[in-house]
This record gives sequence, structure tokens and C-alpha cells, in this order.
Amino acid sequence: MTEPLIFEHSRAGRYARAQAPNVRAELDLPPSLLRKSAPNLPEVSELQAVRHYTRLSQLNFSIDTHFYPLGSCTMKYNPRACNKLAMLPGLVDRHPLAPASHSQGFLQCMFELQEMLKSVTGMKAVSLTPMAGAQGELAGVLMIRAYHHARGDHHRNEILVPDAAHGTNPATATMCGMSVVELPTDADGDVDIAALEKAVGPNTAGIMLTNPSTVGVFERKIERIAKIVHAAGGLLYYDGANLNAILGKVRPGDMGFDVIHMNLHKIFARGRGGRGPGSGAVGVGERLKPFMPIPVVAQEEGKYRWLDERDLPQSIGRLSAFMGNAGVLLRAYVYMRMLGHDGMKRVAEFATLNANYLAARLKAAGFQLAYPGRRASHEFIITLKRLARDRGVTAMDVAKALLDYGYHAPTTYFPLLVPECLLIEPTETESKEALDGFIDAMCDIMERAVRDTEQLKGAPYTLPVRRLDDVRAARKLDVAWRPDSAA
Amino acid sequence: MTEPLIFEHSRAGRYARAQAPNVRAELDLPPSLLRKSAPNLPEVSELQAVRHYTRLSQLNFSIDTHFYPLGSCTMKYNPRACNKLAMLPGLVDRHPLAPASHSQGFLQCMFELQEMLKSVTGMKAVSLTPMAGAQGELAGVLMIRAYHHARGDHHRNEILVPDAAHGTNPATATMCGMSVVELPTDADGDVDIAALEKAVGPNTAGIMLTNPSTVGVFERKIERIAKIVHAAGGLLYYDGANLNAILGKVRPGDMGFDVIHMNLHKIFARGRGGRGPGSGAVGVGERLKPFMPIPVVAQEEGKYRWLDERDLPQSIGRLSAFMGNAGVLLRAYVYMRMLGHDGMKRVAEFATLNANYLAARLKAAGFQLAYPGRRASHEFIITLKRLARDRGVTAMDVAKALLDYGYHAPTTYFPLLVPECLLIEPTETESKEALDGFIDAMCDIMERAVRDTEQLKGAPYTLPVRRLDDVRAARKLDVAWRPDSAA
Amino acid sequence: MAFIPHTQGDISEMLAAIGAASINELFDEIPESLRVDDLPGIPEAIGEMEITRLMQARAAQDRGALCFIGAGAYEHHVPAAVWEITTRGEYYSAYTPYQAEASQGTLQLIYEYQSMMASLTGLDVSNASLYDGASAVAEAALMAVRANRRSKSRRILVPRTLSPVYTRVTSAIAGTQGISFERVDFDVATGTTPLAALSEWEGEDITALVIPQPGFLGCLEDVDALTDWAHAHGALVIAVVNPLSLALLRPPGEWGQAGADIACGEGQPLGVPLSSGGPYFGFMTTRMAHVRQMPGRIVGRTEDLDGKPGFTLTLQAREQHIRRSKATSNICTNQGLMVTAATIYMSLLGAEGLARVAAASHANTRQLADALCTVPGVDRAFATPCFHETVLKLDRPVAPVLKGLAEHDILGGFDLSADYPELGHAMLVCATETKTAEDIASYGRALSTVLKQLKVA
Amino acid sequence: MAFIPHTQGDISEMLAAIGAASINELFDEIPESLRVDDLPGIPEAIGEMEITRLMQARAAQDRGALCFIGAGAYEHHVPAAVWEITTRGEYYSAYTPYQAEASQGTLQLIYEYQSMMASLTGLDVSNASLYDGASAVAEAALMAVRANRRSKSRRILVPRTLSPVYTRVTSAIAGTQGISFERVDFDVATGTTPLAALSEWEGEDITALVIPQPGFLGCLEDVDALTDWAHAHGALVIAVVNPLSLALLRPPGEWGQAGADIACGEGQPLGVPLSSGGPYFGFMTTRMAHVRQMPGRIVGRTEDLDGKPGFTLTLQAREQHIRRSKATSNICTNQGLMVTAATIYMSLLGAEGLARVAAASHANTRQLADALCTVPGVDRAFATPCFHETVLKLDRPVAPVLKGLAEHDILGGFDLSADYPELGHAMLVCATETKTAEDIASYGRALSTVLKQLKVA
Ligand SMILES: Cc1ncc(COP(=O)(O)O)c(C=O)c1O
Ligand SMILES: Cc1ncc(COP(=O)(O)O)c(C=O)c1O
Repeated sequence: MTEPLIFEHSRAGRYARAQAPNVRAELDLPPSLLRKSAPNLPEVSELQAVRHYTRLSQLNFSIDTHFYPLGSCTMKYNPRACNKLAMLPGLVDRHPLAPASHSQGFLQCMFELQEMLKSVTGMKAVSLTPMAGAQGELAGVLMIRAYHHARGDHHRNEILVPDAAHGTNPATATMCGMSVVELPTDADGDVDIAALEKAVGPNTAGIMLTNPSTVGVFERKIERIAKIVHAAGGLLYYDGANLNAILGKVRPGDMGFDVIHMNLHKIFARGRGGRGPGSGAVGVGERLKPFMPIPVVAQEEGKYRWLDERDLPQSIGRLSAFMGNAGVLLRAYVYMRMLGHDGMKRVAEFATLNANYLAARLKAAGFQLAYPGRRASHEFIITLKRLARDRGVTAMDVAKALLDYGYHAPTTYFPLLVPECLLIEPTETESKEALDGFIDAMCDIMERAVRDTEQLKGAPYTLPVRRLDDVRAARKLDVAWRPDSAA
Repeated sequence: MTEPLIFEHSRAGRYARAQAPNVRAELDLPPSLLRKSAPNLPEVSELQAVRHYTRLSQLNFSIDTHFYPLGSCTMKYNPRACNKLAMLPGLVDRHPLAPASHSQGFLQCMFELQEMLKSVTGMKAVSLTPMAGAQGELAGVLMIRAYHHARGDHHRNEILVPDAAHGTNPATATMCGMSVVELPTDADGDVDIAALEKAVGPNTAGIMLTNPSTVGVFERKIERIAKIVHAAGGLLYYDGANLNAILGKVRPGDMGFDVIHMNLHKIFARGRGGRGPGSGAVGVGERLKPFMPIPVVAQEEGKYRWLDERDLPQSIGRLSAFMGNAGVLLRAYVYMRMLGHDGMKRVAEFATLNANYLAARLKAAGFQLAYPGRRASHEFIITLKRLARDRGVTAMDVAKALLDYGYHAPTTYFPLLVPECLLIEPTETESKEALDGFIDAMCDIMERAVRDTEQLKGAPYTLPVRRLDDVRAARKLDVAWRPDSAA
Repeated sequence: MAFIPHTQGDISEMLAAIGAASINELFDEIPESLRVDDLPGIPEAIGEMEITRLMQARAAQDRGALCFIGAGAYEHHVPAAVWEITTRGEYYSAYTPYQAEASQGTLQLIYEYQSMMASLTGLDVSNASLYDGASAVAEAALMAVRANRRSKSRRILVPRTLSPVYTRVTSAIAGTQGISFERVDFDVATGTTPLAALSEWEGEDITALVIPQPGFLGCLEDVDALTDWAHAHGALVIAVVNPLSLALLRPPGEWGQAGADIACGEGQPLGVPLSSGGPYFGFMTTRMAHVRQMPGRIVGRTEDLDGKPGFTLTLQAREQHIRRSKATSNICTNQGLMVTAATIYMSLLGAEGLARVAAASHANTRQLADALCTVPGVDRAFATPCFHETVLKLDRPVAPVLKGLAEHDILGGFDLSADYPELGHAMLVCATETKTAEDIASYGRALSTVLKQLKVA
Repeated sequence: MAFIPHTQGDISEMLAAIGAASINELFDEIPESLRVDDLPGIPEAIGEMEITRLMQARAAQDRGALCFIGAGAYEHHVPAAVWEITTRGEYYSAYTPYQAEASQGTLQLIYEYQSMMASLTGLDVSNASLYDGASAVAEAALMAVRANRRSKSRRILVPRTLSPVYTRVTSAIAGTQGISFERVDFDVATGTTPLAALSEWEGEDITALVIPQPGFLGCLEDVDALTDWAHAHGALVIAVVNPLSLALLRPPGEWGQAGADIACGEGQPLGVPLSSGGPYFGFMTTRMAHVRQMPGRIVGRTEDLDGKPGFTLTLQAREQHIRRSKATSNICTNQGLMVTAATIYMSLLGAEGLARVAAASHANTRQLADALCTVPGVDRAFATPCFHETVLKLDRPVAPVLKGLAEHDILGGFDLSADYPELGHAMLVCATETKTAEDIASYGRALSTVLKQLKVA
């Protein structure tokens, strides 16, 4: 099945008439301000729009239809209740600037969410406003910067980042006007301590770490690292994308981190709509409290209200027009309440069980683990470098082949330091049967890679399209349909 | 894509824990009353259930994904608002026995719906309770029976039904203890008047007609028919499944009908969920008013209340435990308000335009219309008897072939009097492009039927399954999965 | 033109292809004398925005009461997943799966549903739904008459413990085919049907006996004795059951020596919202021996041309579209969407989840009765075991008490005095798993306030 | 274990395969000293039924006010179809389309979205969304610095008519990279940015000029003059626009002689509910010449191995996952679901529907202002043409008036006195197409009541 562009369904003069006022009101505007020709929006009936976008939806893999072990992305089940309850009338139609008198229900949820996140992370205060992990990182590094500036340490402008780190870490440091110092990862997947000791110094603003790290192992020397960085006057930033793996087992605050972001859209599952929205709530230790991004909810005599620049004059400020992705936060709140404290611990336990099981079984089947001596956290890496060398079959080939089995591919080519890698994260909500099916598919692919290499490299065969030409996409850039580009 | 049975996903001990109380309360019941072993229900997680039923849904054709010209079924667009508004809290959670003090919002909708249906049909009163067309028919024939009985005419036990009638008509007559007298259809698709004149008599209870009829033409002699039946002491029943075709153009009440049912789930579009629910509201003329099924909503001094057996002592009684398919009725109410009077007329106009266009184009392309001399109403019939004779390609073969083009097949082999027929109803919500695409597919199929008959007869090829063995289904009856039947 | 996609250009081209000058010309076969040109009773069209606001206002009028009414419709928690999936366009906007290859999703789902209902009721085969519980009893009665070839009497015994409205609906629907529905009395002391009440028909030709479990008064019947009595008299047994209760109670297929022959009832408790009384769905299961007498659609598993398993409608020769006046029933459109919801609901809950919901409802109703019986003037009517409904007796007429409670936004129960005058001032109450201890306590408080006020008045 | 499917048997088998004695053992690399074993601040788990009731109660607390606040978030009718489709599992539970072949639905939708936004703004290319309108302006500023190679100054002019909160967000996000944001004053008589206000920078090296249309005070700017001034000074033009207004107003691509260079803003008016402020989405479009400086994802149309058209993420070398510290932005997760909703919204409404919504909002705001200005003590602040927001001046402080209105369940507007003290007692009001004549009249009545009461007090 393929589906034409919505523009190809267009005929002049059509639209969903029940959805707009039945007359066009007169304008009290000078003609010079008005547009001369109508924009090229689709002209379709309500049925045509519904049918088109329903059909398009079916051309997607998703959690609700497929196992989706995309490493670092924590593609777990999003309880339907989270969506439904966040969209209740009263919540979904509340104006962001409604006065406190008309906001107590919402504010109470946000306050309790802040409190729960504090307790999960061991941090001292939480601001919910960042709108994704990367914006949480931005908030965090800006706070680190503000902290040093407040102490007159204007020269502290270096952020240490392990080479395995997610791309948002170095990109964020740059956005905050910092320079990035890359740290090597040792053969076991831990930070190279000697290199770290060499790297720290008077210009060190801080370090950005995720633990468990993006190579899927727990950084065992975390206390040592904290000591080294703190001793050098730097602060520790925790990239909470992987917090899922350690919920209720160990807390970033206890590891020595000064600031943390949490990808609530991963950990506290919520619909990500093909690429967001997210939430990157930040937690801080005592030192960074004055610098938190605003607004933050406070409770005073049983009433809730927003704290703003008047309450937090040293704040790094606002990162969004209102208070961030409220709807995502409501979904996280609902999910956390449904998990409860025991449920949260189980998230970590079963995410870890699933990852270690999958790793053990794949290893037994002949796949090469990137860090075979280590426990997997909630995710792990296999490297296909032997297959690539011997057969010319790459990680990308295996990823595409998996699609034909009805499995979304794991993350490919990240982290960059492991050649031909697949970063696999099954998550706790998948059953053993789902994992076993995936293992069978991997073994079958491996066998086909040897038996019929060329056939395998042509995968996928059963999807709406075969392998797409990315080079052509970038070279013959076609990023918008125009009436004159119609066939 | 195929999907295992939900039972094949089962593992002992699993269920969606967030959906049930977290303990099993103790029972105060004697053990002799309790079941000894648990029923074989699926044991799956919430994700597994969601994934399974989401995947199953994708194995369906539907209005929201496909053109669906199923004659007599009026498969038109169901505005999403109808569903959303019928499921508003306050409506979706209202107990059917809630007192009038807590029901005024709902009752007002129902009252206004009754009034609108009166005006659309020209009838004098409306009862909303029948739960589908067939139950509306039952109500209608029971009222006819009650009317005759009330007059002491206990011998009137014959119901006249044209041979083209929908199966529910004769089946209903039987269910009401009537005997069925079949009337032939003439070559133009009208009722054979001579045969009618012969058929009526002192035992005639009434006649069941649909107009436009199930052969897709308007019964031109309807006034004559009404006169003949009424003169014989019989009453006229209108099967309102085809009311869509004449909304705002002509009213059953004006044609002389004494009672009518309306398939609200077709005319006033609402989701039919793969086979229902429906609604078969009935309208009556003055004579049958006392016999209407209860309950009916009345307005008294600005308040609404249910009329019951005390108000309508001659009522044929209740046909459901409460008041019928309230949710379907709410959807119809919303839809009618969105159409308004002009919109209703347009329903008939464009349903008729689409049918006549499709008929004209197919005829021009060489297809044989069953009633070529007639205007199509909202639907029309083509017969493939020549193709069946010359090539052995049946209406069923063409129907199956259409599926491969992404079109649901028209109704096949109904009405029975037209050999190898397809009853085609495009509905007013389909665009000219959709019709043109269908015409192209039909022409292509016709060409293939000649060029490559066997290949065509093997269709469909692109669906989740190929043609299914219905004979085997009936012979080796497998209508329920059991643990011991597992592969 | 809301929902109509035609452009002016389309209309002209289409009329040209037809050879008509105007759309109106297409109606030229309708006699002039009958034509209308306006629909005076229909208001102007309003947009989705306006109707949304209107419906929100209407809905708000009826909101917010705490409901302890059962009497055939039960408030249960419905998981969000149920209706989010059920209303997916592919389920919501499809129709009867006449083209099986294009409807495998719906057909497989019905097959799964049939399997679940068969197992829940302990019988072999289920149909794909009937309209509702009441009409299902009528269909079961008609089916029993067809299925019980040995009985010639067309007499069906209907206990007074069957819901009075079910009894009325059964007569209305099935009453014109020469069947005599005969009422079996109940024991005012136990709220159940004693075997002794059947002595009147001892030794007669009885076609079928209806056995409700639980009875309308909430009490659990001695289904074994009743079933065996019926079978001993050559009568079929029609079990009328609450499907949720079957998570706990012995299924009809295991009643007595031989089990009930037909089970039917209201499917609403399985994931269908209260929704003012409908759409719900009637279910029906039976033994394989009677499958050809079943009304309604049935889905079977079969194979395709390549031998691959698939699903299709089967045994259609029973149905109106084939058999016409000789069909087992006139039913055509059924309550499919509700079956979709129920199937998802049962899959989510499983046997254990269903048992917990049932047990919590049972326990809550007990607690409710305990709490209310501490109010002076309120008493239990029966000591018989019950599922999740029970009868309370008041020391004064029920109607004004319920009215008083409604003013406190509490819908206190169902007034039994019209249907069961011999019980005096009796009302039926129900507390499902949705009711908290605090809800029950508020009912208790409101009841004692109301009773005090009424005394004063 | 809610949401966890493992049976006891599964757990044992899995541990055996791993070679671990217990799940806890899997955490043995975590230093003992750091382990916790409890989460004291987290309450017990509650079921979906309980959380549903809780959230309904919370939602009910905040319901029912009539809202005339705009100030960056606008209440519009959102067709039911938008969110029923957007929340379909296949959209809702997917992630970034890294595997293009398995995400053609999402990718094609984004391509369609990009096409719509490009046309709406009159520019060539759109990204796939940024976080929100405010942060989009920050990204646009950073982009302008990269794109304007001729300018060395890193000076960006920001009019006071840009939303004050957008200005603050822009500084917070983009303020650490040596960019100087310089404020351009506005004319208190017209509520707009006069050309004269730019004279201060005459002849200087300016990197970019931000032009909001409409301005935060609702008034429409002379975008042609401002654009031409900027281009004459070698500065790029960053248009900050309400996308709904572009159904009526001249698009940024056609401003002045050469058109704006970057357009961005808040996408919320296009089918996204108010939802307490988010998730919304920021949009951004630009000329093809600057595409490599754009932040965010971009989808392109290409071909597959068989030459069939298909869609994929393109120009990824701009992004953080490839370019790391040299990326155009750190953005990774964006607001995709909102883009899905907006794309469906725009498809339903089309150009004509959008124009009607925009025109109705414009007309309603005029009527609102007319109605309120009949109340003594209330006056229009400006005579300048506006889109759908306007400033009213009161004869006394705004805050207590708004508070009084809130007691009548009317959210009367946005108090401007903190951000624009020179306007006196000024508030910004907005009436979109959702407001009826009766709504406007009730506001008028409530306002006169409140003003009378406050006088008395
Ligand atoms: C390890 C890690 N850090 C940071 C991020 C960035 O988070 P977001 O995509 O929410 O901006 C991600 C997201 O993929 C991640 O996996
Ligand atoms: C002409 C006609 N009459 C009656 C009916 C029966 O209506 P229902 O299916 O709602 O019972 C139908 C339904 O298909 C029909 O097409």
C-alpha cells in the first residue's frame, strides 16, 4: 500500500465545511496587509483527510504494533490511560495564563510530580519546564555556567564529555558557549580515569555523564569521578536518558551529581508521536537551586502557585513561553502514580532482566557483545564488525533485514566508538516471547547473511518501500511539494 | 501480515494489573456455587492486548481507509465528532434508570431527535427504541398486528413482501406470527400491480416496501399501491433503509405509509463497528400512535420525561431492557444537527448524483445495468450474467478482484432476483475521484476477465488471506478456540 | 456542503456524463404531487464547534451523581485502552464482514470473542451477539422452541426472579408465535425460586425453563436443582446470567447433571459504558447440538486457497439474508462494536482480573448493605447469598427516599415496589468495584439525613 | 506487576539463561554504598480506575471559565478528527523515523507539513518543528548569526512589540554565545514599531532584525518598511508570525522588496489544544539558500532501490547526532505529535477554512472591544489595525479587575502593566471564533458589575 500526497487529493474549493464558520467575516484591515493569493493548503473533504491520515498511520511501525528495541530511546508501552486522562476537559482546555484560582487541580499535579521526581533522583529541587532531554541539558549547563559566574569563575568554560556520549551533550555545551573536551572510554566501557585526571583543571566547568552510560554499562567508578571533578572545582551533570535502568536502585543525587535532566517521555512512558513531544525536567542539588529555570510550582498554605523571576532572581530564566510541555508532564504524573514505588523498582529490574537475557542469548547464538565482561544495564551493544569484514554485511543491512521480520531495528551506529554496532534496548514491558522471536529473527538473518549475502543486503522487501536513497535525498533536495512540482 | 490468536499470546498468570483491584476480595458465598476452574480467557499484558487488537484492526477494510460501496448499507463517512460527543462524560456514564432530575440533558436530545425524525418522514410520532432496522420492522409489524387485533380483525395475518425485499422483511413477518405473500417485481423494477391486486384480500394485514426499492429505483406507482392496500384494509410499512436517497425530497408519510423504520446507523451515519450497533427508530401515522413501543420521550412544561405503559396502555411494549441504543441515537442527533435542513436535502441529492454518475459511466464502459431505463436512486444494480455465461467469471470473482485494487466490493447476489448482480451504493460523501478510480478498476477487471480468466478467478492476491473456503468452514465447524485445539 | 466533497466542476462533469441538466432532474421519477422542498422541522446546520458546545452543556446537566443503581446495567471501570482501540476507524467504520478476505481483523476478533464466551459460560459455541440481554432472552425462547423437538407444548416457564423488564420484552418480541410464557413464583423469604414453585407443572410437557443467575433480586438460585428438574421434564434450560459473575460462579454448562442448554444475557458489564442504556449487547451460547438453531452471526475458522488459516461467517443458511421467512431470527445488524470492546476488555482483564472485579463488587455490595442497615428503618430483605446486588427494606415508601437522595446527588437504587409489591418498601442496591469506602459512607450519611428529614416532614 | 508481562516461569528461565541467581544480582556492578532500596517519596501504586477518578476531580477543579486571554496561546475549535487520528497508536507510540522504510507514514506526513508551512509563510523550506514559539525565536537568532556571513557584529534587534516572554526566552537560550540582543522601542500611540525607532542603528552592522506580525499588543506592523530597512542594512529578517493569521495576512516571504529570510513562531493555533501551555510546537521556514543553517529535522522525498518515491530524514549532517559539538542546534526530540495534529488540522480546514477561522476571530475581537468600550472607564489603547487581539485601557489597575472577573468565571485578559508600564492600566484581550455574541455580552455585563463593585469598595 502506498498513499498519494494529500495535495494530490486536492480539488479547488473543497474543505471540511463543518469545521469552520459558515461565512467569512468581513475584515477591517487595509488591503496592503492582506495576502494576494491563498496558500497551497490541501483542499479535501473531511472524509478524505481522515482516510488519508488513517492510511498513512498504517505505514508506520510503532510500539502499539511492533517490538521496537531502539537503544537509548526506551520504547516501552505507553499506557492509554495517560493519554486519555491528560486530555480530560478542564486539563486539555486550560489556558496557560489562567489565574491560580482556576488552576489548582493542574498545579497540584505538577507539584506532586516535582516531589516524586526529587525522591526518585535524590535531588533537592526540580523544575519541570525543559521541553525535551536536550533542553534539559541546556538548562543544566546554563545553571553550571551561572553558578560559576555567580562565584566570579568566568573562565570556567570547558565541559568534559565522554566520547560515547549522546550527540546532544556536546551540542548543548556549545550552545551554552562552552568548549567541549572529549574523554576516551576504556575497554570495559568506563570513563578512562587517567584521561579524566589529565583533562580537569582550572577551566573545568563540569562533566556530562550518563550512568548507566550509552554503551549500556554502569559506570563503576562514579564516586571517584565525582571526587576528581568536584576537587577541580567542576560540577557533575547527569544525562538522565537512562534513568529507567536504575529507578529505585541508585540515585543520581547519591552518586554526586549536581544537576540532572530526566527524559520523562522515555522513563515515564508517554506517546512520542513519531518524534516528540518530550520533557526534560531538571533536578538540582543545593548549590544550583537558585539558578533553576522558571516557573516552578510551590505550595503555600494548601494552595499552589507558580514561582517566577521575583521568587528566583538568579534563575537562568525561562526556556519556553509558558511552563513547558504540560501535557507530557501530566502523562508522566499519571504513569508514576500507576507505578507507585514498587512499580518503579520493577521498571529497572525487568528492563535489566530483559536486556541481560537478550544479551546472553544473542551471545550464545554467536553474536559479539561490545562489552562481554560486563553486566548489561537496560541496554547493550553488539558489534557486527566481523560480519562486515567477512561478508560485507553491515549493521545497517541487519537493521533493514529485521524490518521484514516485523521488528523495528535497534539503534545503529551509535555510540560511534563501537564499529558496526547495534544498541539494543528491549524495555521492561516486552514479554519473553517477544524477545525470543527477536532472537530467532537475528539468528535467521545471520544465517542468511552467510548463505545469501546479496539477497540479505537488498532488504527490506515487505515494507511500503524498499531501501531508500539517502544520498539522492540530500543531493536533489525535495523538501516541499509545490503545485508546479506535480507529476 | 497475520496475527496469531490472542490465546496464542497467553501465558499463565498474566493480565493487565492496572485494570483490576490489587487484591481479590474474599467471597461470602458457598463453595457449591463457585466455578471449579477458571475460564479460558487470554492471559496477556496490557501491551500485548493493545498490540494484538491494534494489529487486528489493520486487517480490515473500512470507510476510514477504503471506498466501500456496499449497496443497501450506506457506508458513508461517520463524522468523528458524533463519536466524540456521544462519549462525553455525563452522557457515556449516565445510568439508564437515572431519575429525570439527572437526565434532562439526555432527554432533551432524544426529544428533539424524535421531532426531527417526524419532520423528515412526515410521520406523526416517533419511538426511538428499536435497536436496528430489523427490530424496527418487528415493531412495525407488531403495531400493524395490534391495530388489527384492536379492531377485532384477528384474521388479518398476511404480509405482502416484494421478492426483491431485504431478507429481514419476510423474516420479521414470520417472527410476528404472520405469513408472507411474495409479490413479483416487474421488468422495470416496480411492484407488479396486477399481482398486488390479486394478492390483497380480507386477510391482508399489510405490505412491507422500501422506496426507493432494493433494486435501486423509485417505486413510481406508490400512490396506487397505497390506495390498493388501504382499500383492502391493510396498512403500509416502509422499510427506511433507503431513506437516505430521498431526504428532503419526498416523505414516506406523504406517500401513504402508516409506519416506517429508519436505519439511523446508515442514514444518519454512525460507526457500525464491523456489524453494529444500529438503530431502527420507528415513525407512525395517526392510526398506529397508540401502539408505539415504549419508552418515548415527552416534553411537559419545559421538562422532559419518559412515557411508559401507563401513558401508552395499548403499546406493543418494550423491545429492550432500557430505551434502545441511546449512544447511536446521540450520534444521529449530532449528525442531524450538523447537517441541518439544507444538508439533509444535499445528502439525497449527492447520493443520487454519485449513483447515477457511476451507473452512467459503467454503462458507457460496457457494463449491463439491471434497470437501464430507470434513474438510479442512491444505488443501482449491474448484472454480470453475460460474463458468467461467456467466461465463467461470476459476480463473486469480480468482487474479490476489486479488493486487490483497494476497494471494498459492492453487495453481491442481492437482491436475489437479478442474476450475478452487484448492488452498488457510492454514498454522497465520496468524491468524484474516488468514483473514477473505482470505474477504472472495474474496467481493468473486465479486461483481465477476458485476457486472463483463471488469474482473475484466483483473486484476491494482496490481502492477508487468499479466497477462503466457506464450505470447509461450515463442514468442519471450528467456532471456538480451546486449549486442546492449540497447534 | 458539510461532508460532501463535490466541487462545482465535479457536478457539471457528472451531470454531463449522466446526461441530466440538473441534480433535481435525477428525481424526476418521483411523482410531482409527492415532492416536498423543505424540511420545516429541521433547524439550520450548525458546525462542529457549535454542536460540541451544545452537547457539552447537555452532558454537564446530567453529570456528577454517585450511582448505586444496578438493575441490569452496571457501572464498571472501563480501561482506557478498550475504547481507544474500539473506536479506531478500522473497527468503527466497517460493516458486516461480507468480504471475509477484507475483514480478517473483525472476523478473528469475533472468533476470539466466541471462544471467550463459550468458555465463560461452559458451553460449546457462541454467536457474534444479539441486541441486548432482554431481547436475547426472547431469542433464546424462540430458539428453545425450535431446538426442543420432543416438546410440543410451546410452554416456557419464566420465574419471577427474572428481571421484570426482561419478562416483558420477551413477551413483546416472542409473544405472537403461540408460545405461552408461564410465571413461576418466588419465595419472599429467600428471594429465589424454590423447587416447590415448579410443582404446578409436575409431569407436564414443558419446552423450556428460564433460570436467571443471579436473579433480579440479587439472590443466587439453586441452579442445580432447577436444571435437573427441567431436564427431568424434557425441558431445555435457558440460563440468563451476568457474564461478570461467571468469573466466580459455576458456569451454566456445569449446572446440574447435564448443564444448561442455552446461556444468554447482557454483555454490558464487560467493558461497555452505561451510556443511558445502550448500545449494549446480548450474548448467547449453546451446545454444539443446537448450533443450527442459533440466531445471529457465527464466525468460523477455515483455510484459504493456499491452506492458510482464516476466518469467515459461517452457517449463514440459518440467517434472514439466505433463509428469509424461514430464518432462525430476523436479526441482521447486531452490536458488533460492543463485542469489540468486550473482547478487548476480557483480554486485558483475563480470568484473574475479571474475578477480582467481580469479587470487589460482591464485597462492596456487602459493605454497602452493612453500612445502610445501620441506619434506623433500613433492613436486609434476604439472607440468601448474592452476587453484587441486594434488596433493602425501608420502613416507608421508597420513591420519596430516592428522590431525597437524588437531591444529594446520590442515585440510591431501584424501587421494587411496582414489580414486587409483596416485598413492601423494597429497593435494589448495587455497589460495584468503582465504589470506595468513602462513597459508601456518603450514601449512609445521606440516607440517614433523608430519612430524618422525611420523618420531620 | 502493572505493565510488566513476566510470569514466574519466565523469570526463572531468563535468569538461568543469563546465569544469575536473582534479578538483584544483575545490579551487582553498582557500588554497594550507593544502593538504595526504597523510594520513600513515591506513593503506593494505584490502578487506572483510581487515577481516573483522581484526575477527573483535578480537572473538574479547573473547569468552566470563559477565557478571553490570548497572549501567545489561543483557544480555537479543534475538530474531533484531529486528535482521534493523531492519537492512533501508529502515530502516538512511534519515535523518530530513523528507519525510514518502517516510518513512511510519519515521514510523508512531515513532508506534507513542511509543504504547508512553506506555502503558508511564503518561503521555500520548513523544518519538522522546534519546541515552541519562544524557543523557535532563539533558534532563529542563532541561525541568523550563522547564515548572515557578511555581518560580523552578532547584533540582533528585537522590538518591544515582540512578546516580552519570547524576548526573555531568546536571551536565556541564545544569550551565552556573544550575541547582543538590542531592544527597539515602540510607539505608544500606535502599538507598533515605527521606522524611526531604528534610526539609532542607522548605518551599523546589524546581523538580524526580528519582526513580529502581529505584535504582542495585537497591532499589525508595517512589515514592508521594516523588512526593507533591515535588508538595506545587511541584516536578515526574522519574521515571528501567528500561522493562523497568515491565512489572511501577507506571508513573510512577500514582505518588502525581498521578503523575510526566516519565519518562525508558535504553531499552537493550528489544532493544538491550550493544555496549560504545552506541548505546542515551534515552526520555522526559510529560503533554500539557508537550509543548511536550519536547526531541526528535515524530511526529503527521494527514491527507493526500485525507483519508487519515498521519504527520509535528510541533511542530517546539520544535526547533533552527526555533527555533535558543531551541530546547528542541540535539538533531538521535537514536537512531532503536534505536527501530526497541525497537519491534519490544516488539511481539514484548507486555505478557505483557515481564512474563515482567522476572519471570525478578527471580527469577534473587534466586537469584544466594541462591547467592552461601552462600559464606562474602558477604552481602546490604539486605533491601529489588529488581527485578533487588542489592548484596552482601564481607568484603574488591571489586576483587581481581572480577579473580580475570575470570580464570575471569566478570564478577562492579560495584564500588561508589568511589561508595558508606559501604557498605564492596560490589558490585552482576545476573542477567537469560539466566542459567541452571548459570550461577549456576558463579559460586558460582568465587567460593568465588577467595575461598579470595585468603585463601591
Ligand atoms: C543518552 C541520551 N541523552 C540525551 C538525549 C536527548 O533527549 P531528547 O531527545 O529528549 O532531547 C537522548 C535522546 O535520544 C539520549 O538517548
Ligand atoms: C433494505 C434493508 N432493510 C432492512 C435492513 C435491516 O436493517 P438492520 O441491519 O439495521 O437490522 C437492511 C440492512 O441491511 C436493509 O438494507
